[in-house]
Parts: sequence; C-alpha cells; structure tokens
Amino acid sequence: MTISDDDTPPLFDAPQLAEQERMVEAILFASVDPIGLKALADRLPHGSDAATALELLRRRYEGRGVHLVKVGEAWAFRTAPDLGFLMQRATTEQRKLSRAAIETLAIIAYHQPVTRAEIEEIRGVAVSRGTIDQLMEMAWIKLGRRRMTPGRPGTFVVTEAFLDHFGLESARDLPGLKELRAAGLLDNRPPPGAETDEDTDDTSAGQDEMFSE
Amino acid sequence: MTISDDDTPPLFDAPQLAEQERMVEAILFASVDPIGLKALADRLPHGSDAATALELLRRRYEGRGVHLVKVGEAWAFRTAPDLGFLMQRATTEQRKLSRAAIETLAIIAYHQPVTRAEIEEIRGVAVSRGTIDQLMEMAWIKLGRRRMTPGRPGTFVVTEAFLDHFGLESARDLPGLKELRAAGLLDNRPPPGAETDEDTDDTSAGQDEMFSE
Amino acid sequence: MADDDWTTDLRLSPAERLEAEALIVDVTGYEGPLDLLLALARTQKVDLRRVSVLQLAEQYLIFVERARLLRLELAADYLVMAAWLAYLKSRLLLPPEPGEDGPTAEELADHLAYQLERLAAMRRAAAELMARDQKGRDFFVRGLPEGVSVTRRTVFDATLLDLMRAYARIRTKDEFRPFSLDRDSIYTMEQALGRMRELIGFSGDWADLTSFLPKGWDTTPARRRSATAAHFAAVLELAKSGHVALRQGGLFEAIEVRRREGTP
Repeated sequence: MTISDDDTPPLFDAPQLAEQERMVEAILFASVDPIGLKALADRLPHGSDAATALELLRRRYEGRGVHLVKVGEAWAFRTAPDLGFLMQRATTEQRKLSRAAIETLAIIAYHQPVTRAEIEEIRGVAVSRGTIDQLMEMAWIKLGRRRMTPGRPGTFVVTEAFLDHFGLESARDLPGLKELRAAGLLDNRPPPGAETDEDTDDTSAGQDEMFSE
Repeated sequence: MTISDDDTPPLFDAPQLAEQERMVEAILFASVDPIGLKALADRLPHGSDAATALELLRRRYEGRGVHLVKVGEAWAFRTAPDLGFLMQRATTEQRKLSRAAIETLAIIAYHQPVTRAEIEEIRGVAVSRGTIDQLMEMAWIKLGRRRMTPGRPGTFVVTEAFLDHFGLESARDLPGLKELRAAGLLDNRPPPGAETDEDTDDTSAGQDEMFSE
Repeated sequence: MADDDWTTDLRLSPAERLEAEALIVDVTGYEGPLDLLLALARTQKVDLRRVSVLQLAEQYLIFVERARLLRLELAADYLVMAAWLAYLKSRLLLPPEPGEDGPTAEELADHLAYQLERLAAMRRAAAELMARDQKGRDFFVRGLPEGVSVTRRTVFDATLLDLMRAYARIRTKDEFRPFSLDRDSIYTMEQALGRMRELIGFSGDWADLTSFLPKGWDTTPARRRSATAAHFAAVLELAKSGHVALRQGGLFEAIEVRRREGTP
C-alpha cells in the first residue's frame, strides 16, 4: 500500500502512514524545540505526508496525559493542561509563629471576644494588620460579634481549627494563671492586673472566669 | 448534620486507573531522567497504583515511536531505537572512549563488583587512573562496597546511567552474560598455586546473585 | 635476521614463524603481554580452549628474541612473562620431578589458556556492548523536558506551650494592664497638672484641693484615690515652680491651694 498519487511511482516507497506517524512521534519527542511542518517533512523519508501523520498523531494523543499542541507555527508535546499540578511540587516548610503572632493569638484565646484595640492595650504595642491576617489565613482566629459599644468595633475569637490544633475542647481549657504559675511560666508575684475586678463588663466576663480560683 | 456513618466513602478516592495512567504518562514524558517507582508514587494522588498504571502505559506504547523502558528500578520514555536514523545526533560529540576504557567498562559490567586488581588480572595490564576517572566522570561506574579481604579493596560497579545509556533494564540483561557464565568465564579463578582468599566465594557473589532466579 | 641466532627449540612451521615475526611490527600496539599472547594464540587458528600453550610459549619467546635483535625496548612485564613462559616450557617438556609440590605444568598451562579465553571473551562482550543501541545515538530522551516547578509553602506552627509562654510573658510585663477599663480608674499626674494649670487662674482665694477633682472621679474609692493623688502631686509641682501656695491646718486636715500673687 503505497501513497503515491503521481503516475510515476517513486524510486523508494514512502513508509506506510502508521510508520510515518511513529516517526513524527519520535522526532517531536526528542526535539529540543517545537518543529514546524516544513522541518518535519524534511526529516521524514521522501514521499511522506507530514501533515497527515501529524494530524493522526495529534488525534492519538487527544485525552492523553500529554498533548500534541501547536506552538506558533510549530508542534510540540506538552503536558495536558489539567495535569499541570503534577509538574508542581509543593515543599512545605514548618516555621514557628512570630512572637507578635503567638502573643496576639494568646490574647485572643484568653480574652475572646476581644477587639483589636484591646489586644493592643494588653500587648502594649500596635498589632500589625499582617499579624491578624496571618492568623486569619491559618484559620486559627475569626471575627466574632461586634461589640455593643460606640463605633461597634469588631471582635476576634479563636476557631475550631485552633482548638483542634492545640488539642483543646474549648478555649476554657486553656490553663489559667494559677496553672501557668504552678508550671513556672509566671512569676510568683501576682500580676498587677489580677486584682482589678470591679470593671467586669461583658467584654471580659467570659475569660475572667478562667482566672477565678 | 454530621458525617458520622462508617459506610461513608472516603473523602478523596484515588483517581481511576485510566487517569492514573495519564498522570504517569505526563510525569514520565516531562522528565529526561528515569523516574523510580517510589518517586512516581509520591507524585501521584494518594491511593494510586503506580506499578499497574506503568504496566498499562508500557503496553500502550508498545510498537509506538516512543517506548516506555525500564532502567534499573526506574522508568523513562525513549524513542524507538529503530528510528534512530531520523534523529539529529546529539550536538555534543560524545567523547571517544579508548579501547582500554571500553574493555575496563565491560569487565566492570560483567564482573561487578570487581576490584581494580581483578580488572588488571583479567586485562593483564595495569589500569590507568585516567581510565577509571573517565568512566567515573561519565557516571557509568561508581564505587561499590569494599571487599572483605585484607586491605579491604574498593570495588567498582556500573550505574543506572550506564544501564540507561545502553538501554539495559538491568545488568542481568548484558549481552551474552548467561553464556559467559556457563562457560565459567566470569568465575574468579585464581592462578594455580596462588593463595586462595578465604572469601573467594564472596568475591564473585555479585554476578552470582544476578543469576539466582 | 639469522634464524640460527636463537637457541629456542622451535617447532613452528615457517608460516607460523613469519606470522610471529609480522607481529613484531605492532609491538607498541599491544596492551601488555597477555594481549600479545592473545594475538599470538590467534595465529594458531584454533579455538582458544585448544590452543597449544607449549607452542604459544615458543611463539612468545621468538617474539621477544626478535625484538631484542631489533633493539626494541620491551617493557619489563614482557620480559617477566618471557621468563615465566621459558620456565613453563621447560616444565611442560620435562617429566615432573618426583616429590615436587605446587601446581603441575598442565595446571599452569590450563590457567594461561583460561586467561586468554577470558580476555577474548571480555573483548567480545565489550564489542557487543558498544554495538548496542546507545542513548543519544540510537535512541533519544525527551528533548523538551518540562521541569517540575517547586512551590514553597510555609506552614506556621505553634504548640500549646508556646501559647502559654506567650501569654505568661504578657501577664508578667510590668506595665501590664489586662483590661482597657483598668485605665479608666487612673488619673495621671500629667492630666491633673494640665487641669490645675487651667483651673488655678480662676481661684484667687484658698480652696480645698478636693474641690478641684473632676466630675465623676469621686464615684468609687479607687477613682477618688487616683484623682486625689494625681491632683496632690500636680499642686506640689506647681508650688515648686512658684505658681501656687499650699497650706494644711494639721495632720489629715484638708489641703488648701491658692494662686500666688503676681504670677500669670
């Protein structure tokens, strides 16, 4: 079965179309650049039909893990777009939370619901937007209900994910000051704020209980 | 509304085998170097069966212009050897190996693990440092484990790159290996009267192991 | 090239002799004595297993002799081999001496034949290896590899202990004030000073210090204490700078304050 529409048969028969397809496959696979139709035809045995072989090959790779794609005027194999994720390797790096972030998180956990202004008041320094964003992204904190005070400031509370990560049933399971002190994490001297209790509004009511003995 | 029942299907099913095959195809197509089964499995979604997907893929490419070949414990796509004539030769001209280097390489491949002294015994001449260096640089040979004989001489073995270069699945597939072994030509036969090392058996264990089937 | 020059016992045909001599030309082309022996053995045109080692020894010795006559420098190992082969030849020709131990001449000859066969086999194997399809010559790798892009993801971690430590750190800060309302009970001296500076201008006569306290600061003892202390400190400061005069009737009596004459 030769492919020759000329009246004069060629000196050498061109290979069968299936064989031409194999050749195109091998050439495109090994090529360091996409190959145009003309260049492809030049490399195939005389009398081959590069365009048809290419079209057969393109159809063969339809739906496969690699596709035959046209790049400008040239052709190349490329990873199927839906499998692009396989060509990415995610490396995960464990890093400790920054001091600002862990302190902010601790304040939210112990005092929730707590406003940003209150966090700043407690830490004594401004809380950067980035710190809050980071904790939000980690899904360890979320917005709580707004405070019923002038300006209706938003509050922050810890999330289920936070409790999961730290192995807590609820934020109330956080060790209280007494326990922190017993664990040697606090000075023996009672903290200056510990005796102020006349000012309990609903802001701190929840967490104050934690520290009552 | 909680997900609680035991018969709940797993959250993420492994993709279907046909899809896994596509993924293996994409990963191997994208790589120049062979990829090991383990590395492949690591890149596939959890629960995938890389070995089965590989086998499906290997069969799919049988007779194509590109083949899936096994190199040691790894896999790679390579153009079919019968189409080599179509390919443009690698631009970097391969360094011509000396006769000494080729013979040394063959001796290492067929006798591995083999010491320098044994190579010299077989060739009847000293092995020059340059020859070993060249083969090492080409990454075709590497140091094997030390021989447990006095002086603990180092041994040489061939590498996966060697197998890859010569299209061998394993050192077991070296041409004529069985015949050479049957003819006793791969034995480590000491000269008569020479003091026999107590571990002569261990010496030749390397290629012996290859034939335990 | 006088044939009668050498003393070796020659059992070679003239043709074999010629071939041995022809090999001389290539003396530098051999890779050692074993290589030369293999070339000589091939001239016997028999399977290497059936090669006559005696004949081979003679071929080799002729070769070495010819080289000597031609004043060709042979490497030492060629001469070592020649000596060994001369020894082997004599052993092969003479009956074994009684009581002789060690390997027999036949064993030595067999091993030499084995070495030659093994070298030949390795050469064949090397040729077969090089004749295989080779990467970059007969088969090719992917020309356009698609690299794996590595995306780094950072996962921040913290333990419960980190959390507790952080909280403990905050709680033990000296300036720590846990609740914002806490601040509301404190009237600072700066506040009091500012306030007194304004108020004192309107007070020409002695007035009780407590009457200067701001509204709302007498509601709780804490607030009253804080405001009183702040204002007391403030008037002390003002007295020191000569803006006010202070007087107190006795211990625990009311403290009175008055603007000093002549001050702005």
